Amino acid sequence: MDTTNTVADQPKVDRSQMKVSDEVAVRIENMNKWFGAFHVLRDIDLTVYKGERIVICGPSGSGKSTLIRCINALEEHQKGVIEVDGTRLSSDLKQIDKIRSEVGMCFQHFNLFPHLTILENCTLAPIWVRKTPKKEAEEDAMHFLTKVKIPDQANKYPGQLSGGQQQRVAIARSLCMRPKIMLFDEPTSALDPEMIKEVLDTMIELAEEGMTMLCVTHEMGFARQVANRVIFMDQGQIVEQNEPEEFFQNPKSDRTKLFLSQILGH
Amino acid sequence: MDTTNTVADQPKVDRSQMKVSDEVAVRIENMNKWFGAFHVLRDIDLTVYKGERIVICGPSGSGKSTLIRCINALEEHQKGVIEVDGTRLSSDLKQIDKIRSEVGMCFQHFNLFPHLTILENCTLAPIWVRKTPKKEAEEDAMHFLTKVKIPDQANKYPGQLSGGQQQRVAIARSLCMRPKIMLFDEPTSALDPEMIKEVLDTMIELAEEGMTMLCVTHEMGFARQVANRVIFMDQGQIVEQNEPEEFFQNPKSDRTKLFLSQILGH
Amino acid sequence: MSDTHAQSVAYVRESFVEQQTPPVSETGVVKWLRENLFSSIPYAILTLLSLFVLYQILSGVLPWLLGGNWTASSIRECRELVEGAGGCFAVLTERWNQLLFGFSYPSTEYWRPALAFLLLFVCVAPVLFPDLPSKSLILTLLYPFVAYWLLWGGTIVTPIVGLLGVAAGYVAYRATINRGFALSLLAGVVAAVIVWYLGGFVAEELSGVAALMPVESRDMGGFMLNMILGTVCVSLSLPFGILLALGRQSRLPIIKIICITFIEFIRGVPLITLLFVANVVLAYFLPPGTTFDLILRVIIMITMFASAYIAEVIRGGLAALPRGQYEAADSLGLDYAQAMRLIILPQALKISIPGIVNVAVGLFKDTTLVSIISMFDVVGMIRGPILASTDWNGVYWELYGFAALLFFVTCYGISQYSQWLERKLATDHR
Amino acid sequence: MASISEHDTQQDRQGFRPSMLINDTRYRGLTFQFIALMLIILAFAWLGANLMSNLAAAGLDISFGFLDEPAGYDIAFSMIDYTSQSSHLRAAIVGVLNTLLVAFMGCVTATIIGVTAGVLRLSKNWLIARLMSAYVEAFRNVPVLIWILIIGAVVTISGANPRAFLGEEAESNLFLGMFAFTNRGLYAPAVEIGPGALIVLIALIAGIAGAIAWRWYVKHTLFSSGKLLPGWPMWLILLAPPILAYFLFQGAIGLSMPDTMANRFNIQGGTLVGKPLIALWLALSVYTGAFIAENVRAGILSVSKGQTEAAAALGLRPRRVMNLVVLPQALRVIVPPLISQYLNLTKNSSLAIAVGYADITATLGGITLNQTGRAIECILMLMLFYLIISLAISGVMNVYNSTVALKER
Amino acid sequence: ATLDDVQERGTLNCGVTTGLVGFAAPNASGEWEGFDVALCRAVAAAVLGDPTAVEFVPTTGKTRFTALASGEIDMLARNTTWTFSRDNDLGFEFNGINYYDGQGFLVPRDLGVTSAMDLDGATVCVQTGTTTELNLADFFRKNNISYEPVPIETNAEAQQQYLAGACDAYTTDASGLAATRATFEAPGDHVILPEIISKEPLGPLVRHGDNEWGDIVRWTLNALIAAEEYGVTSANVEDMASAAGDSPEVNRLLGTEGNLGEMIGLESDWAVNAISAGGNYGEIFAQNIGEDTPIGLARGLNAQWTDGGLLYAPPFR
Ligand SMILES: Nc1ncnc2c1ncn2[C@@H]1O[C@H](COP(=O)(O)OP(=O)(O)OP(=O)(O)O)[C@@H](O)[C@H]1O
Ligand SMILES: Nc1ncnc2c1ncn2[C@@H]1O[C@H](COP(=O)(O)OP(=O)(O)OP(=O)(O)O)[C@@H](O)[C@H]1O
Ligand SMILES: [Mg+2]
Ligand SMILES: [Mg+2]
Repeated sequence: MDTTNTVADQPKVDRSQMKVSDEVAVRIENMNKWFGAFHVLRDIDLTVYKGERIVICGPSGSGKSTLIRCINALEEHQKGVIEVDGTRLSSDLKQIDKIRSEVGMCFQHFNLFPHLTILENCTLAPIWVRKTPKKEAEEDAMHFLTKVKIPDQANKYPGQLSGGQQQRVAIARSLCMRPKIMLFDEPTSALDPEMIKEVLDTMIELAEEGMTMLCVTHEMGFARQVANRVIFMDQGQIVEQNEPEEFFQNPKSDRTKLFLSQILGH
Repeated sequence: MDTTNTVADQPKVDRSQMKVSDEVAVRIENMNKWFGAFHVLRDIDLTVYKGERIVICGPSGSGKSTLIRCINALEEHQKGVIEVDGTRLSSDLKQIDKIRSEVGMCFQHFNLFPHLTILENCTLAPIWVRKTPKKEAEEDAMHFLTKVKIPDQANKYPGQLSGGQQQRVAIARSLCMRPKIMLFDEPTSALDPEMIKEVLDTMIELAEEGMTMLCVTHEMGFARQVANRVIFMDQGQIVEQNEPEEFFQNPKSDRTKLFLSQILGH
Repeated sequence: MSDTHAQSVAYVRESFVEQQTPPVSETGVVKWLRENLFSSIPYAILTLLSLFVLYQILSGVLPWLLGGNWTASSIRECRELVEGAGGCFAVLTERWNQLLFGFSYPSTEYWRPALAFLLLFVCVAPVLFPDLPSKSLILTLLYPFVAYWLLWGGTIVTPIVGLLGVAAGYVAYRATINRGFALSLLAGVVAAVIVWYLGGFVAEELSGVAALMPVESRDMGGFMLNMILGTVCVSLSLPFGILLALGRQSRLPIIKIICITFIEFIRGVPLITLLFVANVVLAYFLPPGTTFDLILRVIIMITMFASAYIAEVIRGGLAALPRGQYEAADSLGLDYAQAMRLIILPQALKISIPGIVNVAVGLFKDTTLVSIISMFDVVGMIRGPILASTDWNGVYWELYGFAALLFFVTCYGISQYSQWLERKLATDHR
Repeated sequence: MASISEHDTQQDRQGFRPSMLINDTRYRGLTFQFIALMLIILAFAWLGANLMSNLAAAGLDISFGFLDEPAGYDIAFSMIDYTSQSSHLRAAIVGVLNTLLVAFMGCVTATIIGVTAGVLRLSKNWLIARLMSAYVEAFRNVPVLIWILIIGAVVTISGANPRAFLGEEAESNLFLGMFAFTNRGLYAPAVEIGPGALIVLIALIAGIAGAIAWRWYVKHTLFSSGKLLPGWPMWLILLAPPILAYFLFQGAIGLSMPDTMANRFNIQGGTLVGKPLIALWLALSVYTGAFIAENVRAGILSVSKGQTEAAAALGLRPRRVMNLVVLPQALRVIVPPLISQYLNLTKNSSLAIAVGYADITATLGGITLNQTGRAIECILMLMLFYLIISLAISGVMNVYNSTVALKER
Repeated sequence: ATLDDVQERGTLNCGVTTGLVGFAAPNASGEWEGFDVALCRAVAAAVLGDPTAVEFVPTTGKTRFTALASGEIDMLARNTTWTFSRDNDLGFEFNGINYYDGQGFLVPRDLGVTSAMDLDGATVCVQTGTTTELNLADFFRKNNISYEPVPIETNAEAQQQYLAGACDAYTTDASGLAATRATFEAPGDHVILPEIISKEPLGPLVRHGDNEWGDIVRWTLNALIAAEEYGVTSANVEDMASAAGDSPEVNRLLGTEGNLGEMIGLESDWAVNAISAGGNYGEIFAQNIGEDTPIGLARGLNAQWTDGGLLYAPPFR
């Protein structure tokens, strides 16, 4: 479904503010992954620079989720190199821990912890992983909750919030760990149309602040407005990548064209 | 989200093909229904002519589902008259049977029988209710499955199909009973955006063939394109009804305006 | 547009219909009877049939119940008094204490188990009713120590030392938690053991302080024994059950195999064979000279038994958690122990409470099996000393009826609670 | 989280450091497993060593030689030849068979009782539903041992003394001249096979086959020509051949009636279904039936209302909805817990001795253990037996589960 | 050694039955009493000087041997028949016989049965886990008559079955039959058949391999028997022990002469304590199961050899 309208109604985002540096944030080289005998990711090469906002799209089952889950070591890759902020992903637990504390992740289904309040959700990892004193962690959490515009919900439980609010809490929760990179896996696709906007707004704001972002999404309006690169994946491979304008107006590959017609067309 | 675009991109549906006859298909007169002490449907008057495509909308809890379930005798009404194709609904089992075999119904959650294959789902009622020989019933079923574009899935089980496919099977299953009237209760609201279209297409096709349809839906694109009447319900009453163009452009009642602004506005 | 019916279109409601009361068609008793008892001929026949059965049962039981004798001192005297019609409930009054406390619990001390029993309700409430303030969980934590002191007697220093040990362990654990879970767990255990060890001497020194008359384990009996076995074994089996469940879910094949073997083995054999083991063969497997109490051995076996079942319940709870919870925990950088402790187990346990309660009820009922290995729980008391005595030899119904009633009241209460909880969890799963 | 990988090619070029035993996901698991294995081995070694030293101290050994020795005791009810001179092993086998018998009979009746009660509990008849709830709650909330004892006592007092049937001027007569329900069990005629028995048997089988064929034919005609034939001829086809055959070949199957004259204590001849068996069977059936009733109820309730509505909207009548839509789905939910109830019933049958039934726990784990003092051996064998049974039953359950599992994407 | 363990512990762990009136059963106030119990108390008195320093451990037929073998109990005084295999194969040591019993049958009087030979075809209730079952099988096999056994776990349930008519006869040791019949509403309606179908020498037993301890139990029992023979009773034992009397045998027994106590590692007044705990054998018998009790057993075989019975204590010298 086309959401260009949605974002078009907004004041234009100031792209010039979003700077991309020369430092590498994520480097993926010749990465391959199998599920059993099924080859999900094939020879992925991708370099993400600090401050980049990358949108990944592609048909269902093309391996988008798997790719970003590999970056976070939620899935193990079997071949090739993944380097996050200079740390090479290996089976060493310390390194995995290091990478995870630098990479924030938001899921399609929010995955908030339903037995903890919003505030506890946000302070949990800082307290237990970063060993931040509770007080500090709570102040921090309130800061980010204010940023995603729900400071007043801090003492509620996730189940008492709407989907959009939950997703924003999930973003705030990740931010509390002060990640250098944020990964989003279809953050809006489980949301009712009314709520998509509030989440996208939050993400746009984040982008404006210069956060490095990798985002799997089909919100093409968001891609046009925020992304500095759009990556199209199919059958486990990166088929095409380009700046959004180019990508949408002049898709090179046939598969991309087909996909864009499906997703924008109906 | 606004779905006008969605349908606008399509080749226009040929409305002239869809004829409405003068014969009455459903007549509801002064119908009232209570759940315990709760007055769900209040003084409903509605006449549906053969070939009409009626879309019912309204806020949640306004009694839309209850209304169309009453037509199918899935709920009992306590006051007033419901007549389907000349048969008056009473507690007589024979009449209920007669009405049910003339009225097809599609539910929000498809309600396919998970222990039967697609084909068996479609042939079950023809064999056991209509006493159609199995062979014939299967040919028939394949005909309708082809019509909803999934003949190749006939021997799979519902659990193996996507939501959109399942809803199309549900439509085919109803069609196998050769109903004169089809009722739809939010047929697309449990579906992912990509799948909504395939179901709507099927319904449009059905409308083009002259099927009398009552459809509870919030797909306003579908309403504009296909319906010849839109009914707005609130608090158990029919508040407004009109042709779609008029209904959307000049809603009369305040409640309708409010509702439309909510549903189209964001 | 040509395809619409002008007359039916463009309708706007001006006046709104208010809520009306439903038609007063057929309400009252007659309607109820017709709908619920005589809705069809087969149902009518069934109704009459069950009325007849009900009458038969009541006409047999009521005179027996109402015409019973509560005061006689022996079966002969009772039989003379009731003249064949009523029951000899006198056995209950006369052996009341034995049925509840066994025959060797000192009779002057009956108030102790009674008090412990009452306290049980107070102290379990914070666990059972999620709405109570979580501070009240402290009561629950204190309860084992208080109950131990009340039931077994001896100086109060012993349970206090036990409590101090736990507290010390906890403090040590909290203090070192930043060094990793395994290490801090070890620190906690070491601290607790040190306190217990030192406290042992203190307790010996102060054995007279606030001392209650000490009672041996083997003097526990009657319904009290069922209660003790039930509560002790269920509480002990919870931590083991959790470990087993986690082990069974583990990706490490050897640990998984060990846990599966244990669980399936225990679940595959009847409890009675495990009790035989406790009673008959366990002694062979312990170092020569260790003679520990039968009750302790039985507690070990029943705990093993219950842990296997509880592990299965908790495994269900773990499986019911969406994978996303594990992943979210991982992606926040929590390690395995943290993820389990902070995220997974709190939720899984909450889901599992109804299942755990069911296991607990089943286990509590199964504690009657100890009567077969010559322990005098309430059934053992009946089958042994009471029925064997010259006075009450031959009073079956009254005694078994009483035992059945005791269990029914307890278990029905618990299972109603668990259903209530299930409904509550179903509605407010936040 | 990552685990040991097979495809790994380049992740680990640097050498092995001991800290990797804990920090590296590839070795960490191995380390833990090794520790666990060691602990288990140590524990078993410790237990084994204790056992050895204890046995040595008591001058005992572990040997199964006693199984060959004559058991020396009689067993009232045995399905194979058994005398007090048979070996302990044979006594154990008698016990095994008795356990299996009562478990099998119990499962059958418990299912019947449970399904009936479970369905009735959902019925619209208020009284019936309440009665069934009362039954279920009463049995579920009282220990099975107490029920076995109570029902054993009920059976004992509700039957007449067989002496009442004995002699020339007996106080009571056999029911139909064949049956007597006494406090020692049910006396019934025994079947004696005569010359034409085979034919009757064949007729019986033919009847059953015919009935099945009729059902198939009904379905077939419906499917092929859309005509629905009535169901009652099935019973005719089922019953007519064996009854006809029985009367045509007089004496093919004889009944040996219980004899009330032979003896001053008991009715002789015929078959006796002993009181212990009846009591245990009854107790286990009603007890387990209560649990099954709950499973059945839950199973039926688990089929969503949407399914019934969809079926009704297609015009199916309530009975068809039940048979074609609800039951097939409910069964998937009902059967797994049903099978574990069967398992429970089998395990609960180990309380047989409470009513004097000679099951495996009573023979091998009871009398044999007592007489020989071979506690370790006996209890080991006993556990092994139950373990095999339960593994077999859960094997069946797994097969069932995988065959009926709904196909998912 | 067991003796040291017992002395250190301060109590004697004595295995008894779970409840057989007259032999060992807790009374209404929860104290154990009975014929076997008295023996335990005597041993406790002899060893510890205190007849109440006994922990009674109820055992079933199944558990009694393990309890003893594993050291849970120090001695078993639970009408256990002394047999060859128990003595040798199971590794126990029987320390004498405190009751000469034999298995009998109890039948309702109105059945008109006068001899066990008449029981052809009868249903017989039998308590499982004892030698009774074996004897029963042997008896019917030997006489080539048939019967239906009904195995029953506890005496109380056997009694219930028997009274309800579920079996025609109840068989157990004759002493047990008498004890059981005594609790009936109408004991006169039941007869114990004259046949005694087995020898049932019942006695206390201990583990193999600790002969000192075995000797203590053995000689405590002998002391009780000898005391009756010599006329030492609980009433006069204090007197007689205060100074040496004219009977050297009694003097040695009561420790006023010689050092028998020392020889088995006890105080010299061990026998005095044992006897004053519950009296001599005759007193214990009379008090618990004798003819004046509800059990009403005659001395029969259990009379002193001087009275034509089998009790014959070896000399104390
Ligand atoms: N744990 C798993 N085990 C086996 N196969 C898996 C697993 N997870 C995903 N797959 C398969 O890997 C492929 C890629 O999955 P992935 O979830 O990355 O796709 P996607 O591009 O995110 O699709 P979607 O848009 O539907 O989320 C799919 O074919 C999927 O079936
Ligand atoms: N079986 C029932 N018993 C009692 N109340 C019911 C029942 N079914 C529906 N209701 C109530 O009747 C009202 C109308 O319900 P209905 O399902 O017809 O609304 P709806 O317009 O279809 O809403 P939605 O858009 O949410 O489907 C609601 O308030 C609902 O709570
Ligand atoms: Mg995905
Ligand atoms: Mg609805």
